[in-house]
Amino acid sequence: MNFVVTHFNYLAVIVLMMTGLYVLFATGNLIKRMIGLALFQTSTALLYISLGKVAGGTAAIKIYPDSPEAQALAAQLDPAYVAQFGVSGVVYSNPLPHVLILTAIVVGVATLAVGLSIAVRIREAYGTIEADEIEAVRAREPGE
Amino acid sequence: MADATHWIGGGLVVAGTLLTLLGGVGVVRFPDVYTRIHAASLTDTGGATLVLIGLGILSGFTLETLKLAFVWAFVMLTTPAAANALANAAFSAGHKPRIGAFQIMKGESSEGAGPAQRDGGVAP
Amino acid sequence: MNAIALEASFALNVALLLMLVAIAAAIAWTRSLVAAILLMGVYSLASAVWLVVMDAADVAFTEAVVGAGVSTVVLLGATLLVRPGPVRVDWRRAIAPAVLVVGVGALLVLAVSGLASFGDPSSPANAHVGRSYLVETPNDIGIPNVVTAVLASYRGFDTLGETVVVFAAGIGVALMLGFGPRSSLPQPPVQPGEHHVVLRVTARLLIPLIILFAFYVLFHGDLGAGGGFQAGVILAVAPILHALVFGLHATTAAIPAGFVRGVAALGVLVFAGVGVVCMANGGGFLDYDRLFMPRVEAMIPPGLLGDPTYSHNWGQHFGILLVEVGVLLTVSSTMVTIFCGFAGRATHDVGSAR
Amino acid sequence: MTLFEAIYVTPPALTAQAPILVVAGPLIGASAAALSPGARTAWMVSVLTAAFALWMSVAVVTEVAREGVVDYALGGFAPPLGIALRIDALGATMALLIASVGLLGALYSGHALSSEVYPGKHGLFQAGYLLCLAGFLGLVFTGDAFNAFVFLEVSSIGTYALVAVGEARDRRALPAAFNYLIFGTVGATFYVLGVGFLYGATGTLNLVDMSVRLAALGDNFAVQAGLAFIVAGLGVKAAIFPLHGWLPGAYAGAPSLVSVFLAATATKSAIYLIVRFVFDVFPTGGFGQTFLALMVAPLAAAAAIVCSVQAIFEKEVRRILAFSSVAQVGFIMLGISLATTGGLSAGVFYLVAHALMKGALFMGVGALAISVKARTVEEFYGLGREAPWSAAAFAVGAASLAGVPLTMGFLAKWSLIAGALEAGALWVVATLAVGSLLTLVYVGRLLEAMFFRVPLPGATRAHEAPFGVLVPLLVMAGLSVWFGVDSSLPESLSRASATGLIGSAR
Repeated sequence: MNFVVTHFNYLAVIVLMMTGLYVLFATGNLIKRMIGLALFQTSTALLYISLGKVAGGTAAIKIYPDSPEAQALAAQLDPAYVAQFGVSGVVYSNPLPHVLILTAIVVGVATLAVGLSIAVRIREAYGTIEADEIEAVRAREPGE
Repeated sequence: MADATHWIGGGLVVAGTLLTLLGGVGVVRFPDVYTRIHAASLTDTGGATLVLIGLGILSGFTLETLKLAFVWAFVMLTTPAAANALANAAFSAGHKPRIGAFQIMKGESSEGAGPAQRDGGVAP
Repeated sequence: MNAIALEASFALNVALLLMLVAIAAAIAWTRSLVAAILLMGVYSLASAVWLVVMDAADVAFTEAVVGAGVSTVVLLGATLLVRPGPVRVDWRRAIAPAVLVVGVGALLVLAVSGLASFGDPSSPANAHVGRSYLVETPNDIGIPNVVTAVLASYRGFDTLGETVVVFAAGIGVALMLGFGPRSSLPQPPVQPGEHHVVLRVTARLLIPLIILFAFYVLFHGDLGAGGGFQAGVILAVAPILHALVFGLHATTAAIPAGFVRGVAALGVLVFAGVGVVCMANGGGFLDYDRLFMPRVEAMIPPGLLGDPTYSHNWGQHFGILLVEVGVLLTVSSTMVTIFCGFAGRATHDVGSAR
Repeated sequence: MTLFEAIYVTPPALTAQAPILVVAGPLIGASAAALSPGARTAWMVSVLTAAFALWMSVAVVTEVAREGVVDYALGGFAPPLGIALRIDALGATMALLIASVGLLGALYSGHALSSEVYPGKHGLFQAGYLLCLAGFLGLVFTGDAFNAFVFLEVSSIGTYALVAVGEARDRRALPAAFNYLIFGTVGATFYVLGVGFLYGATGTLNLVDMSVRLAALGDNFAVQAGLAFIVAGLGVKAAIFPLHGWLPGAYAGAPSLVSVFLAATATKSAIYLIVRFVFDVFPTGGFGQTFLALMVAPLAAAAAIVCSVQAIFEKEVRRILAFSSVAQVGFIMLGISLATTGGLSAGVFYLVAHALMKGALFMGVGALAISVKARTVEEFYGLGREAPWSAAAFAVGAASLAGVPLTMGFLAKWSLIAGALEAGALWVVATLAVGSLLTLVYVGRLLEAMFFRVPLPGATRAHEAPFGVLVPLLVMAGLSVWFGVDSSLPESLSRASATGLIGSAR
């Protein structure tokens, strides 16, 4: 198959990440920068999740193999495929990237909160949240 | 039988989604804050109700149905309250309605605009 | 390769990703800060839907709670405090970042060309450790939700670190912004929210329900999507709603700064304490199999949790539960700290009628 | 290592758990500090916790000296499934360094903090400090790529806030902290991206397992780009040349305790992680070392020259020291990128030496600034006579930085040049020579200002720093001299680190 189809998720996620990075660097507004940073981090998470998807899989929550739910899932798939990649009759997606991304999302919001609290203090100390205006104020201070 | 529930449930979900979409169009197209709030909140509760009933039919009568009922109760409780709070905030911020019977009021209460635009807020 | 369902889910995946790209472009495009923040919330919700399609139910839950909830609130709060004008756009500023982004993007495209195709069950990522967790969890841990098992037990140390990150963020915000209303701010003359009858009644109804739901999410984490982190954020919504409707003064009178900070520290102590207890019983740090001494473990009735299929490994069950409680305590009190930090900086009480 | 065994007898039950206690101890201590009611209690919690971490680090070092590598499986799960700590000689050296600086910093904070941080915030500040300590220690001990990210963020989020607290003295700390946060988070996210690619290619996060699978995998774009992202991301944290923009502002604006701790540990632990990936995870002589030699080494050389020149033209003392740090990171990376036993061990030795001297220098600046709010070089005129002990300790650190014989800095430069000659890299020798000459210029300017100038008219007279500040300062400066005379301990540790990473063959 063609690269763009088999790797479509990765390519789309790259576009998202780079949009975030662009927003981060192209603006001087501190809050918009934090938005760009959040976008960048969230999109990085999507890369991990794409890595962990298994075709025909389901969420990694144990299903009894003889339950109707498991049978409905297995009915859509080739029995040989289930036998090879399933765990006791059910194909699951990979749980590890999910765990990592849970941690990464939490780290992201922690960074966001600290960054914004610093931005608020900057507004109180300098009267602006535009990077170039802060720079101008700093340039007028002694010792620079 | 299974086919019938499939079609009825699916149809309700699609109808609810379309209703919500209509609400989205209303938010963009309506002239002032109050009508927009109206569009958003009415279609939100109505659309969500249809979608949830549809999902309930699709899932059959199980524990899921109870959970959906809880979700519905929550939506019915919060969306109108949020709309009320939003309208209240818009009114205290001095937004005036543009259409309907309020146009008469608009002429009367020019001094009653309240703390108009006191702190700019985040209003559009 | 298999049936129509696969292709249908792939089409949904593509549609949602394109939607995300469109939202991201709009975020980059818009000059209004508030619009960008709200679009960021929409982005989070849309990505939560995408995450469900990707079978990441737990992550979707967290993303909806954090990305669309906490992040949006914190961003809006900060925006309210700094009162910025529209974001200025300077084309000269945009050239260097654009070049950088194109360069990094090209490197990334090169990098993904070395990865296995999307959804491949035999790719290294899916075939090695990830699969081992699925196979081993019923024996090692004995709970249905493998994500919770990996999160709280196999990689419990990561989760301890995550809890500490949240704690650190709480410390950071408290260092920067303090907690609650500044003492210089006068008590509002009218009890705020006095005339918001609808809001007050709804809030009174909702706050107990929110707390109940938080505990449901906490205890349900073993069985389905949920866990300490999501529950913590939901629990924090209760005092935040209280502050929004009844005023920050009323809330900080009910839960003072010292109490909230203490609970945050207590959460970390509970988590690390479980690890230390396991150590004291002769195991390694966070080795829940040693949480109880064998004598104690023998006394637990096998049908305690109802389903006797999962009645082995009491140490793992209770270890995970205690650890999740620790996460809940730290996360909820940190979220309250963050909210009160931002809200306390406002020049008027957030709850007062506007 | 018999020295330690003679001094300490650690109970065997504790020794077995020492690796995790090094990390978990400060985490628990941080919660206790946040709970403690007064500034005094918080300080005592901080000192006790840091002392405990140092005690346990020493236990780990003795264990590593005996066993070679110490493994500790967390949660009782075997490594590829569970997270494992893995401490080799380099990790143990780093832990010893970080814990020692941590303890000295905690002692120092007793008096130094009160002039820079509002008293009501001391409890939170000490909690943040201990979290940073725990983060750096966890970073050097963990054997798991993603766990390293978590600890990187534990330390970083603490640091951002601690730097910003410096606004009480100088409001420029705020934009500096914000900058640091942006750059640091982008760096950490790049690291996560890189780890994601390595995970996608190998299916594991455990570093040992990863190295086995990478060796079997051969060259692959995902793996190579993954390493590039990891090095670039960590390069931001390590302040490798074009990515160092956040550092001068952050070091200049932060409270002096934070400057001390950051200068001595933050960039160093990021360098540690780069070394871990390039030499341990990636196959020996493979892409990792090529990447280091072709991409990082030229940048490091540029840093050694350019940033030294910037330091010469800088007016503020703290910023001079900060630019000097970037230049010295260049020296360290040059040694490491030689990829020989000699070069690597010289790099590690230099790293330890630089941590100790920069620690002493920033502590000295902080001690002098307690009585006078001196910031620029002119405001430092004549302080040598008014506060002789602090100034002497500062001078020792400066001498070590310049590479005066009988200091650790001299031995560090010497072994670096010897390593470069041994590897036949003459351009490295030339860069080192030029860089050292430039270092002499700005160090000379600082010392001249302090000892051979009269105070500016109208300047307030300085006083000697209080006893509680002087002791850790003098100990820190004394270590630079002690190891300059008897370098057997750092020498053996850095040699063991290098041989542990690439074997003694080359």
